Amino acid sequence: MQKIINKPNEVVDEMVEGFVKAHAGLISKTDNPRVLKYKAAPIEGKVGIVTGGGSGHKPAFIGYIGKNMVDAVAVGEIFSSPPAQMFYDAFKAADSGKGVACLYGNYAGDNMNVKMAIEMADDDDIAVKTVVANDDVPSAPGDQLNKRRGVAGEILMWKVGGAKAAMGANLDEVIAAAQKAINNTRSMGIGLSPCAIPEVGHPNFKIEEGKMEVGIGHHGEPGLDVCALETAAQIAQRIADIILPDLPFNSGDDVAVLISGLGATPPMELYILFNDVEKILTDKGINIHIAYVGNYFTSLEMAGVTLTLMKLDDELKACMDYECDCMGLTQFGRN
Amino acid sequence: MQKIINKPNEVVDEMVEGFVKAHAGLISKTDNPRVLKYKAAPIEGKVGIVTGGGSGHKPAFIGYIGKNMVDAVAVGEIFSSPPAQMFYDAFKAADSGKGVACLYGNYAGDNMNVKMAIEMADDDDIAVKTVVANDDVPSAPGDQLNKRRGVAGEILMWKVGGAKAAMGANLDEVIAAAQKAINNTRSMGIGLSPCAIPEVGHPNFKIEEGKMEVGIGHHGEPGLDVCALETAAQIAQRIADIILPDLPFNSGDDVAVLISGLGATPPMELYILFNDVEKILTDKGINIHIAYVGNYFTSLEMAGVTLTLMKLDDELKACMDYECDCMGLTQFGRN
Amino acid sequence: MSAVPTSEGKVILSALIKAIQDNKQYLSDIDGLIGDGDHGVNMNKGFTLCGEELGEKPVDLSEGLKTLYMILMTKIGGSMGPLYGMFFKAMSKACKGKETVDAVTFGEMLIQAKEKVMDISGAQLGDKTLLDCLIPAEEAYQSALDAGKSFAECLTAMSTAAEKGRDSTKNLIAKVGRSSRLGERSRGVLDAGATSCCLILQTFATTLQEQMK
Amino acid sequence: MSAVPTSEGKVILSALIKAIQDNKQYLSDIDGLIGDGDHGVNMNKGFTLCGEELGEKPVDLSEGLKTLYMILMTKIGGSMGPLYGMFFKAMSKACKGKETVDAVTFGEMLIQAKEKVMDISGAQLGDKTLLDCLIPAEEAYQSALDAGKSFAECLTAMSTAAEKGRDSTKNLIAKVGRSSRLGERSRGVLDAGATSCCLILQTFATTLQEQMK
Ligand SMILES: Nc1ncnc2c1ncn2[C@@H]1O[C@H](COP(=O)(O)OP(=O)(O)O)[C@@H](O)[C@H]1O
Ligand SMILES: Nc1ncnc2c1ncn2[C@@H]1O[C@H](COP(=O)(O)OP(=O)(O)O)[C@@H](O)[C@H]1O
Ligand SMILES: [Mg+2]
Ligand SMILES: [Mg+2]
Ligand SMILES: [Mg+2]
Ligand SMILES: [Mg+2]
Repeated sequence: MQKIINKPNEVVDEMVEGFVKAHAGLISKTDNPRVLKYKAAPIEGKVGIVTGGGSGHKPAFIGYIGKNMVDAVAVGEIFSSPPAQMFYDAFKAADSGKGVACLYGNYAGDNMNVKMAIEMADDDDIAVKTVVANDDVPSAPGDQLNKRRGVAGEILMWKVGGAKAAMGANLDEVIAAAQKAINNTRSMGIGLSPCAIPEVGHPNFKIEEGKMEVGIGHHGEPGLDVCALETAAQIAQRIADIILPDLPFNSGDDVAVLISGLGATPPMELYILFNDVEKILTDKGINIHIAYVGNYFTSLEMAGVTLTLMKLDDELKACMDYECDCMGLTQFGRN
Repeated sequence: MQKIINKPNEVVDEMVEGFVKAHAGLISKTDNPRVLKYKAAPIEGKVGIVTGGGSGHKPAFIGYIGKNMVDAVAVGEIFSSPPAQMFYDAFKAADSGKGVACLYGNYAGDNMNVKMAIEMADDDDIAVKTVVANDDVPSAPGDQLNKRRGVAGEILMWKVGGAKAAMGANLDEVIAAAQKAINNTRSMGIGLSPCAIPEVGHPNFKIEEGKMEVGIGHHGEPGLDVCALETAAQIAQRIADIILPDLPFNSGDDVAVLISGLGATPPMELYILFNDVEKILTDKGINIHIAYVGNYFTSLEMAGVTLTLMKLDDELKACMDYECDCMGLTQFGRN
Repeated sequence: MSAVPTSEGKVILSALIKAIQDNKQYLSDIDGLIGDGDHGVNMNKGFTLCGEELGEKPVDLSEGLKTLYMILMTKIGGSMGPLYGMFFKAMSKACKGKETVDAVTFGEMLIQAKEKVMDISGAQLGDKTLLDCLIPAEEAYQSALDAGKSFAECLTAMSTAAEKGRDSTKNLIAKVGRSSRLGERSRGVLDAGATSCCLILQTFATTLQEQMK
Repeated sequence: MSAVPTSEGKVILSALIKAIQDNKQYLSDIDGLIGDGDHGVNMNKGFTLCGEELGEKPVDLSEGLKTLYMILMTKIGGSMGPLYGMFFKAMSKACKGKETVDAVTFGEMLIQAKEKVMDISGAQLGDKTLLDCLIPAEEAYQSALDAGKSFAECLTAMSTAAEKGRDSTKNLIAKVGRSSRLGERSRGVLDAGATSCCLILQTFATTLQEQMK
């Protein structure tokens, strides 16, 4: 395990410490050492945006704390959901009285902890509503959408929810927009090499040289298939064949494209893949409104990639084009 | 070699193609397929900023093309300097008549090709002046500064040069600021695992499990030492002990800190290292004015890190705080 | 004596904490075969924190269980925090205000625990989780109680069923959690959560039985 | 005959191109031992592009060398583009406007090439680069010329020295380029650039000598 760390059981604490110091102008600590918030949060009159989850996905989750994005994040151990208390404390850190939209991914632990946190918040009169991201197509068939995991599509959900809240929408409107965002989002990942949780010390699954795991999850959850490593063009086609019909995405649609590396795959390869994805979309008459290519939602040092598409209407476009400022995604407003 | 590519000898062309498509609002092609420019370049009345170098360092170099940063880039093959003609074409793409600051790194190939390109430009009355980054401390002793390689410090040089040009400075002023930036910058890298050039197909050097290469270059150039892998705190101390006395950085100094992963090292580890670096600097009374932690200058999928410090005066601070917008580094103005 | 005073809560909590601490390595080893090898570490962290919080002084059973579930719910993330958090929260509530724990009260504690855990877990019997231990154990206890057995006999019935339930996981394919990655290959190994659940239920049984003597 | 008409440039360029193409694999293999194994690929790319550009028609020597250096400088990056670009640019300039290449002209071509390459390279004799072939080869040619030898004899002297220079790199430690990474371990293997340089100089020698017959 070739890692730059100190004590394996303190990686999350030290990362959080370093993160807060590096982004002191943007991020504040809270009374709970595992809850970070946007410096300006809670923002008077604005619905609070909260998320949380296991660590090891940088920039997710704390990298999306910032202006017009997420207000507070509950930070779990590596690949392990944060306790209910942390979600609850994140709600408190984000709530200005207008309520909190908790936008998180569909994992058993997170579902349980958020559920409990909402019960805790109920006693405090904090209105919390949730949207649960389930964009990962290969994780369950189309008739069991509620079993699908959330992956990189969560970022687009935060972007939309964060922008909507910043525009002054109320809690129900923010929830509706974020739900619409994820309902229109489909993702799929390919794994090329595994990753090791520092405390465990070695990868707890394997991908052989010359193979790839099709439909892998963000913690190495098994995919649809393990097959021979393909070219970028073949991978693009394979993913497109699965996610395009699933929504479906049709000729004339405007989309946001997000290609996220899983950690160790260099951006060069992501752009090569994007080049092939763009050709497929253009061929089908699907128009790319905005594109993100980079390491946006990773799995420690796993090699591989997630492709995410979101179909846009005018509301979603306005949200995607909205200015935001956070470590993981800073953009000037577009129009 | 677990890579998402098509033909190994076309990776650079396909990456460039994908990059231009993904950032169509920011980046334009030029007549030379290996020269990309900021969409708005050449900007009337502004000194042009040009750089270039081998590929495989994403976001460097093309990721720093953008507003108030680099105007045009010459794109070489993987780890191989672009031909003179490309630098020359980049000069033409960036020059608005106010001259061009060519800010690049100290490598034999780049030196030779830039030198030849300047001769070519001379016939065209394009005034080109250069600053050659040499921030990599371990690559040569302090009495042979001109032999030191340029590494991640190049980004700070572009940031300063780009901001200065955007503020309206003339060519000599831009060159002076960029030169001051690099004169006040020191870097050092640690390698934990090698990388493979796609056309070669296998890594052409090795770092054994449990070892690290101290002072490694951005193409795997040999360092000072190969030793047992240390903790983040020890690595921070080891680098600090070498780069702090070299400038030297002293108590009371304001600095910019840049920690860049080399590709496969997850941001979590970069923040852990930053946490340790911050402690050392704070102990010494050195004040961090601005910090960048992420994959800013990589070496394909190498694991490892570069630590860069730049000592700031008021002019450099103003440049670092200046707004900029490019794929590798988007920031709102700070004050 | 067929009831245990709730004022003796400390005895039970100390026994639970010790049982987890003693089996930390064993639970992690089981998890290591088809999971990520940290189940003992996760459980030990929560139970040991609880031990530190409780200190040396006596504690009411309901209060002691509350300390445990509060720590699980506030400090232990993942699935164990909420699952065992709910388990002990339900138990704590079901014996709150009682002078003693008798056969009916403990039956109430068990059924509440089972229901709350099922409610939050979402897993089904047969998915190779702690439910494969908890559900049959609770049912065996209720059957014995309905059949007019003594408190001690009910506990023994629960213990036997818990063990059988735990062992039944060996031949199951994991449907939830990390081990589900392995599909068919997850067969042949005990489930870590079912093992810790059996340990906890058996510790309740023996400790209550001893205090009844 | 002790001079070669420059109008016959095509013969020399074709020979150079063929020499590189024939040795593509060999040059890459040498580079593979202590470098990244692409020297043959890099050289072949430039020389083959030049062959395509020149096509079938005859060409003046200076013009032909210009085509070659323009391609090296515009299409071939890294170090080879500028180093051999400068080499052939200097050669092209030194025979520009001449009717024939005689011993003195070729001496001038060689010395200009050496100086331009040294100027841009920054490497020193003994650094295990193409300079370790080029410098002694040029010096041997000049000595032979100063000693009043014939053009053909001067070329033979150059050839012999080029080969000796190339072979001398075997025992050197690389000081520049990728192989310098290996330090002491770079010893024992020929330098790829010195090998291609020797090939180029010997191809000049034999082709000129043949045309003189
Ligand atoms: N949704 C669930 N419902 C019930 N039990 C579960 C669920 N998810 C996981 N488990 C239990 O969790 C155990 C593993 O716990 P542990 O190793 O502590 O957590 P993790 O899998 O996060 O490392 C499994 O053996 C299984 O019994
Ligand atoms: N600065 C330099 N001066 C002279 N020759 C050099 C220099 N740098 C490299 N070389 C030559 O380049 C050769 C390798 O060329 P090549 O393999 O084509 O390039 P690369 O090293 O970029 O892969 C070496 O054998 C050496 O002779
Ligand atoms: Mg775990
Ligand atoms: Mg586990
Ligand atoms: Mg090369
Ligand atoms: Mg080479």
